[in-house]
Amino acid sequence: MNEPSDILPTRQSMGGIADQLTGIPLHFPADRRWVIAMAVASALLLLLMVSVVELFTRGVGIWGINIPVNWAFAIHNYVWWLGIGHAGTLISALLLLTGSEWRNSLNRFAETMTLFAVVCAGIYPILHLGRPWYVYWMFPYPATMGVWPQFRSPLEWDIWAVLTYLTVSLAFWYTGLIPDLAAARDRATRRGWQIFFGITALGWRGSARHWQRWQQAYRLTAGLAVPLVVSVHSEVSLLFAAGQIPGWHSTIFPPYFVLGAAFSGFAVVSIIAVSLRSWFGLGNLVTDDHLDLLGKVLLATGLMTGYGYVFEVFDAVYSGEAHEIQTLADRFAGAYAWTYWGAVIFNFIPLQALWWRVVRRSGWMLLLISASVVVGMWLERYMILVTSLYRDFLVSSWSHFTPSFWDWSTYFGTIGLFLVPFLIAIRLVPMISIFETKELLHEEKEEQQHG
Amino acid sequence: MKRRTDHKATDGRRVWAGVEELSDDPRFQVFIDAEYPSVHEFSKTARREFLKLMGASFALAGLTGCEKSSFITALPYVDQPSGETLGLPRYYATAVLLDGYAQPVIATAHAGRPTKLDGNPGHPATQGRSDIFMQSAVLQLYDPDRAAAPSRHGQAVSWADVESAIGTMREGWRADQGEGVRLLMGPTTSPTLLRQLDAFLKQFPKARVHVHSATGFEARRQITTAVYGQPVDLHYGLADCDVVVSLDDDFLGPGPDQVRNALAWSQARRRSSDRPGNLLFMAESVPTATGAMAAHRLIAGTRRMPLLAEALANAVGVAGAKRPDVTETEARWIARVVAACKDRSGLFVSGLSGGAATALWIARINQQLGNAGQTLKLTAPVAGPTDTGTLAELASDIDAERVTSLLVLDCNPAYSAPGELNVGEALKRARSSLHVGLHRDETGAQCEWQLPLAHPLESWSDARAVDGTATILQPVISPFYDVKTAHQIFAMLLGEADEAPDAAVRETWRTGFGDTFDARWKQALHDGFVEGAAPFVTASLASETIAAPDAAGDLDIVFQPDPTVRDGRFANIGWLQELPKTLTTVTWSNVIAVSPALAKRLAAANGDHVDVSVGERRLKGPLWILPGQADNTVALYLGYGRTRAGRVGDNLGYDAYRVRPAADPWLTRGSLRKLDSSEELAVTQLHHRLDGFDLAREVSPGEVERTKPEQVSLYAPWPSSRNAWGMVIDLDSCIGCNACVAACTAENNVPVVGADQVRAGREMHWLRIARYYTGDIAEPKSFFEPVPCMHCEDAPCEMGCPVHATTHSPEGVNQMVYNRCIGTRTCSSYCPYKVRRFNFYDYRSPADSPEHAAHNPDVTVRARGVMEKCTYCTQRIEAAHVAADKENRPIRDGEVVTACQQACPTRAIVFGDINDPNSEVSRLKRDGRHYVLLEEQGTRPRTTYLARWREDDGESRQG
Amino acid sequence: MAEELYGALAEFRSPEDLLAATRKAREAGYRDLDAFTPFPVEGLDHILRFPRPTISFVGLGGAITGASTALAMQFFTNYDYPLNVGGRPIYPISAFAVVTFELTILFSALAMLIGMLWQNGLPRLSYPVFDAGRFHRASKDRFFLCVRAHDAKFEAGETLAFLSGTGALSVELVPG
Amino acid sequence: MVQIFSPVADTWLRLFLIGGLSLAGGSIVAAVGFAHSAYMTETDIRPHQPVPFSHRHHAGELGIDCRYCHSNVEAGPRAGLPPTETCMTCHSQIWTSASMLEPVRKSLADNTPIPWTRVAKLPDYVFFRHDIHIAKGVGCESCHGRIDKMALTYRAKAFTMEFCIDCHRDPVPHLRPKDYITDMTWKPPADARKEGETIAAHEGIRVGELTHCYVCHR
Repeated sequence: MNEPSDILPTRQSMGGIADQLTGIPLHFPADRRWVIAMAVASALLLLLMVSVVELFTRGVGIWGINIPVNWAFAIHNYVWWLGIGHAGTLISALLLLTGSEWRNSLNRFAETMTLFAVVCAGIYPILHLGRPWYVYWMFPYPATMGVWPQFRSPLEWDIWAVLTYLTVSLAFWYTGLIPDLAAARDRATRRGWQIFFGITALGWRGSARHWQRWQQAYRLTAGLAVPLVVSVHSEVSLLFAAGQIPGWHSTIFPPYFVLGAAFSGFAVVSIIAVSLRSWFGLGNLVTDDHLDLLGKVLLATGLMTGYGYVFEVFDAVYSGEAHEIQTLADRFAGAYAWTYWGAVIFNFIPLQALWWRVVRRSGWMLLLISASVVVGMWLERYMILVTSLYRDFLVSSWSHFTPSFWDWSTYFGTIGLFLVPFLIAIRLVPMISIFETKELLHEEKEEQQHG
Repeated sequence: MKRRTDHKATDGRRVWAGVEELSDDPRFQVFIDAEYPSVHEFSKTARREFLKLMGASFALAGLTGCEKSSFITALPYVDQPSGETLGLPRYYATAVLLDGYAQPVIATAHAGRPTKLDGNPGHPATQGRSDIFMQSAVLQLYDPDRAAAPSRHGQAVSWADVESAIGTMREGWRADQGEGVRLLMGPTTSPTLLRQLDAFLKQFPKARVHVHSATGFEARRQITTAVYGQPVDLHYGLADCDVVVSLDDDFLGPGPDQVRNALAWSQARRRSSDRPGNLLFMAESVPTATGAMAAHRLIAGTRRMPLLAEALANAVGVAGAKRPDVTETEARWIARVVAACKDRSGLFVSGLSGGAATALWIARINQQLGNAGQTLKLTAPVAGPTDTGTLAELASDIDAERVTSLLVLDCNPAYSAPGELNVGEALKRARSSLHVGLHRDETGAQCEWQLPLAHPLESWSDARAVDGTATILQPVISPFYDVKTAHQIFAMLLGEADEAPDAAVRETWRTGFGDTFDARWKQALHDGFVEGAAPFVTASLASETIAAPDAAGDLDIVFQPDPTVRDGRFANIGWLQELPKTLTTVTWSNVIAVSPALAKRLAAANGDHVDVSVGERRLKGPLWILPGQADNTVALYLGYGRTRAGRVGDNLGYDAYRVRPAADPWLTRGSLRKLDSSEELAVTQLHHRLDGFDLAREVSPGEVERTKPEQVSLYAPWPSSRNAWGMVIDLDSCIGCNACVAACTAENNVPVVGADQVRAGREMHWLRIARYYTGDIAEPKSFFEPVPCMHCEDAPCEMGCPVHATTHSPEGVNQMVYNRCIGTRTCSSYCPYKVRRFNFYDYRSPADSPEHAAHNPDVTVRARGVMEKCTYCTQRIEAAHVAADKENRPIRDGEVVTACQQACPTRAIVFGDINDPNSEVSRLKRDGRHYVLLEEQGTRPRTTYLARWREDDGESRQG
Repeated sequence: MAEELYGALAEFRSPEDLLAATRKAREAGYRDLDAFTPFPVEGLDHILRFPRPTISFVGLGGAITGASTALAMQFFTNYDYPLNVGGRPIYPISAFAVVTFELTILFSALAMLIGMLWQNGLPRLSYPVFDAGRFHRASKDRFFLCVRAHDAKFEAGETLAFLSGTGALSVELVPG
Repeated sequence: MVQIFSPVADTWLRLFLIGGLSLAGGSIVAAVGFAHSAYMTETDIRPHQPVPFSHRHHAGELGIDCRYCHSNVEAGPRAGLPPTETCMTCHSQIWTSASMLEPVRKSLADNTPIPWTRVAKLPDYVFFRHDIHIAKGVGCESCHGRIDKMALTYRAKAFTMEFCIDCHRDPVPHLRPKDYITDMTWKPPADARKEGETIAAHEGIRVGELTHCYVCHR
């Protein structure tokens, strides 16, 4: 049957969107680029595996850590990855609740990004253990020892928070995906795809009753996800703030971490949005307006993060505590001042270009600025970890930290761990929410008709 | 201390008795074989093979962590020795040796293997205190690089071969009365050895004895001979002095006298609770522990010492002393000294580098002040032999081919002789040479024969402590190498029949003990010493003034024994290598120390290589900037650059002997040039400047507070047990000697991790001595602050652990459970004191290492990936609990003694029950100098400190 | 054949057409109605008189379960083996808050997802409407109204005719 | 037409889901159960011994006191296996030529220990002391079970931390009068707690302080 295109007031049709988006997994359009990307990502993943084998064979001594800097790359990258992950949930959940429908073009891959970023983050607390094979001791189970986990520990909170976050993110992602999987199932022609999408769609048939319950569940989960995001990264900040180490022991830490997390996360979302848009020709769905909005959000969260920097200085000076001031001075001018100033420069200097609309609407500019923010936030986490630990209270325990080869290899390896499943996911599931885009399109057309 | 005597009192078992009934018993060997297979195999199987496998002193092997099945074989005795209580240690009183002097010890032996040495509390000279060398001797015993069998030209031979070769030699010697026989030995205090030496010289009257010591035996003899007309030993009565003035004499520094001096000095120091009990003046060119403790430290080049001595003599009114030209600073210092000495007992002492000129002025001052015989006593030299030749003479004799047989007894001239003598080459030219020593070292390798010497802990011998009190050394373990004692070898030289290993010693003492020999012998073995110090003598001073050497010159080179490996003899002991050197915290290497100003002129930083040349001879080593060093002085430390010390001690640092002149072994001139290369030294503390923090506190006599507010907490207090353990460390007494660290290492199976790991910041010492300085870097004030776990009542670390691996005991001990630890390291991140240590790698040695015999079986050997830290020696606490609980009584004050406390030569560390208001630790917690480290953090530590006295001028204190 | 029928299916081009048709069907007395749409159509549930879904109560139940599980777990473990941890109280409510909060959310979210699927009878891979010839467009761009065969007023031919009359693009009978 | 699956597929899917969930849950339960099992705690093994020594015969039928052979039990941390000499005090008189006892005679003749297999072994990180338990009224039987009924010795109680800690938490009902320490047949009286409290008070047992970590680990 011919498409009744005359009755659609806008350029594109619902059917066109469905075909376009389900077509990405079903008839993958960018094979060569994907293979190259996958090869690079797999190489990185292999590097991670080698690093982990080395790590488990010899011990965490292969890293550059010591006493006092006994947390460095592992925790630093954990925080960094988890922070990146937060944007996905924030975009989906917060914007869904506030009815910001522009999110519809971004939420799916943002959520997918979240999942794999959280996985990357999640392996670090296990890797960094001296005896990772006993990680299950962190869970309460009736052991023959009769000993339980210690629930006053921020690390114990952390394992619950991250697992909850991973599970709820997965649930939320999947709930939103079900109708799209059904759409893909109905477009699929090959038996294999039909069975894959058929099972994963759980037999979704778009029944009005189902939609009604689904909507309630989806919105309520979103409502839960927002405080969850805030709580998770607040909790992560408590890993540091609960200790007494100067530079950590501050009440600004929870909001500072949450905003920093959102900031770095939105930067990664921007990177992915720009990349996927050019890769799969999704300019019709991820429009310049979307980039514009992303730029604004980035700018806003960036400025809020900047406030955290300012407040940290205020906090230290206001406290008048000699060790706090010493740590602050050390951040400004000590051995690791490059991390502090690097963080300030990468995070906030290019960011200022986003005050201009033309920059926000340029994919390339946004990509570069976002990359700068990602680097800047990485340096910030480095700064928070290392500058606080390497010189704490007692002068006699002051030391230094230099990352080793294995520090770097593990870190770059996790980028592979992120990219490989992400690249696979691109081929398996629709990367932009089909039904929500259609819904939006329909509403826009309504408005055009009536307005 | 009390712990020991209680054992004796309560179980009525034989303690401190000889092991001969065990060691000679084949069944004991069966037991050893079964319990400690490695020790057994070690002596019988190819040694080299498995030595290759193991990682040296790093290699303190572990208990197997996780067995697959718990059904393992158990081997009981065939016939259990009486008095053995399975699982409980036995204690033996004996001694180990330092520079020939006895260091009296109580050896703890678990199932026949010594694991820990502590000072002998009954001994008059050391009163149970120890130093790093005493603590580490037990590791030397298990050194896998020790010579295990006699060898000739490096080929293993049997003792029968040795015996027949010596027999042949003896025939030659008999023919010419020993013409051409030379004996080279280190100083010894052993009555038996000296007796045997006399007998030898009687048999072969033309044989000659030469003495070689790199640590000043000859210099001391020369100086006292010049000053007093005869060789004497000086004994300082520090306990009775109000003022001590030292010219370059590091009397609190490492050496045989350290424990005795430190004990007496600190005792005087604590005479009063509201002001320092004595006042210490120090003039020195290179910073030392004594200088760090001085109230008034004068930086003066070593060559100025005679001048200063004369100026002091002039100032106190010694006849004949002119008023030399001194600088304004020096004059001020002298004026302070004189003011302080007014109406008070002041003792003046001088070191070796000042030479006889200084010593004579100092002796005259002491005479003038009436110290002689009071706070300064003389004895005939405790160490012998007397009437000996020097090493230089021996070298020239060899050159002149006057030496046919050379016997080197327990010294290492090929390494530690001044380089210009070229002793190594000379040794090769001797027709037949015989080296007797623990190792086949540099000298042993050059000699025809190498005869392995038994370690003091496996020997029957005797020796005297610095005060002359003799100790009969008894073996604590039967030798597990094919070794003999010096006495057995001497018996061979004397042509005596091979007798029991204790025969020679018994014979010596049979004369001394007379009729009551059996009883007194038993008593001596039990007590660990024979009552009776060396008698005091008097001597008149030389009347002629000794000319001081020329004071002019640009760059002085000063030689000092290394603070931890001394003359190099201890180079293969991992524990000592890893001890941070007293002022620099450098490990695993020596440094070339210069003043900040000199370093600035050279544009050199720590670790930069410099070239030191003395005459034609030169060496290359890493530079270290030592705040407070005299500008024109370069300090070289002996003991490194060894090539045949063993796997631990080889090829570390530079060899200072290479440039050491034979004529002036302590002070010479030279030049310094910066090289382009540098190295990263393994340092445990990177920053020493206190930067305005009040971490190591000072308090003026007027400032002491009597009452302190209780540390508050927001949390409701947890109920305490009957005992609440706490510790107080007196910064005013701590001389930074590291004895506590060494004792802790030995007691708690602390692993040695090696230079690379130290460089990475991963040293494992549970207790570190923080070194701080304040003030001008050129003229700093130094502090030592031991920092063990604080055992905080509101411990941040415990809160961080997700698996309950570190918790609090009702007695207030911050507990660390290794087997529960998963290694999140949160505890260390949260610890404000950074006292926790982490096993980043598996620091345990392979299971087949013989050194695991040195392990304390009451302490877990930690595996990879777990955190560890000071436990307040919980194994000792729990042992005391069991002992007390079995008797249904509370633990007595002083019944639990931590290893660090037990070792401390100044009694700066006090541990005990703070619930008992009468305990010593409670008393000190009420002291006016008491303070809490980082009190504002609210952690409520159980380990607290007594501030150091801030000392004003003598005048102002009097006013 | 008739008794094995699932219902009659009518295809519409837009949500508005579907809403109009549904309204007509209600007015015509059909009660057992369902619609299949590519996205949730606003107002449809109102016209179809669906009761308010109870997912929120399921979520609340999950939340309460989660919170009490977390609290019970933390209280019990500290009761079972009370240890002095850094001088802190044995039952530090503030320290328990984090895990309690996380489990509240975890249980609630999972309960809602499972509850939603359960109430919707999912997963249900094989379902009669999938047999309809044009049903694949229900997930693309067409809006379907279904009159179930169980409806009292259902009569195959008549119902099909009625649905055609509401402006459906196509109508068909779906076998049961 | 998008009917991909037949109705049977739903049955399979449900079975699969239920199966998967039960498998996951079941394996956790099984793992915990396995850790407590006799296999893991090694209470089901009578290890092979060089001499088939029967505690039932010696301790039960002959009534030899535990301390006759395990003589170190009151003095030190370890109870100690008897030296060969102890065996031979009797067996030089009786059963002098029994082939079963050949290893014992050989041990004495060759002066080599008898390689017994340890039955009651704690991990290395547990610092257990026999003497204090004996001194405070814990009977042999409390941990080692009815040794007097064992022909071949086995581990009667699972030596898990739970086992130790249960008694350390509340030692009172497990205490017995001094005279009955080695008595295998001693049964706690009806008012075990009251009796125990008397003993605990008399022995000064630090009830409530026995569960902190350094009591056993260090």
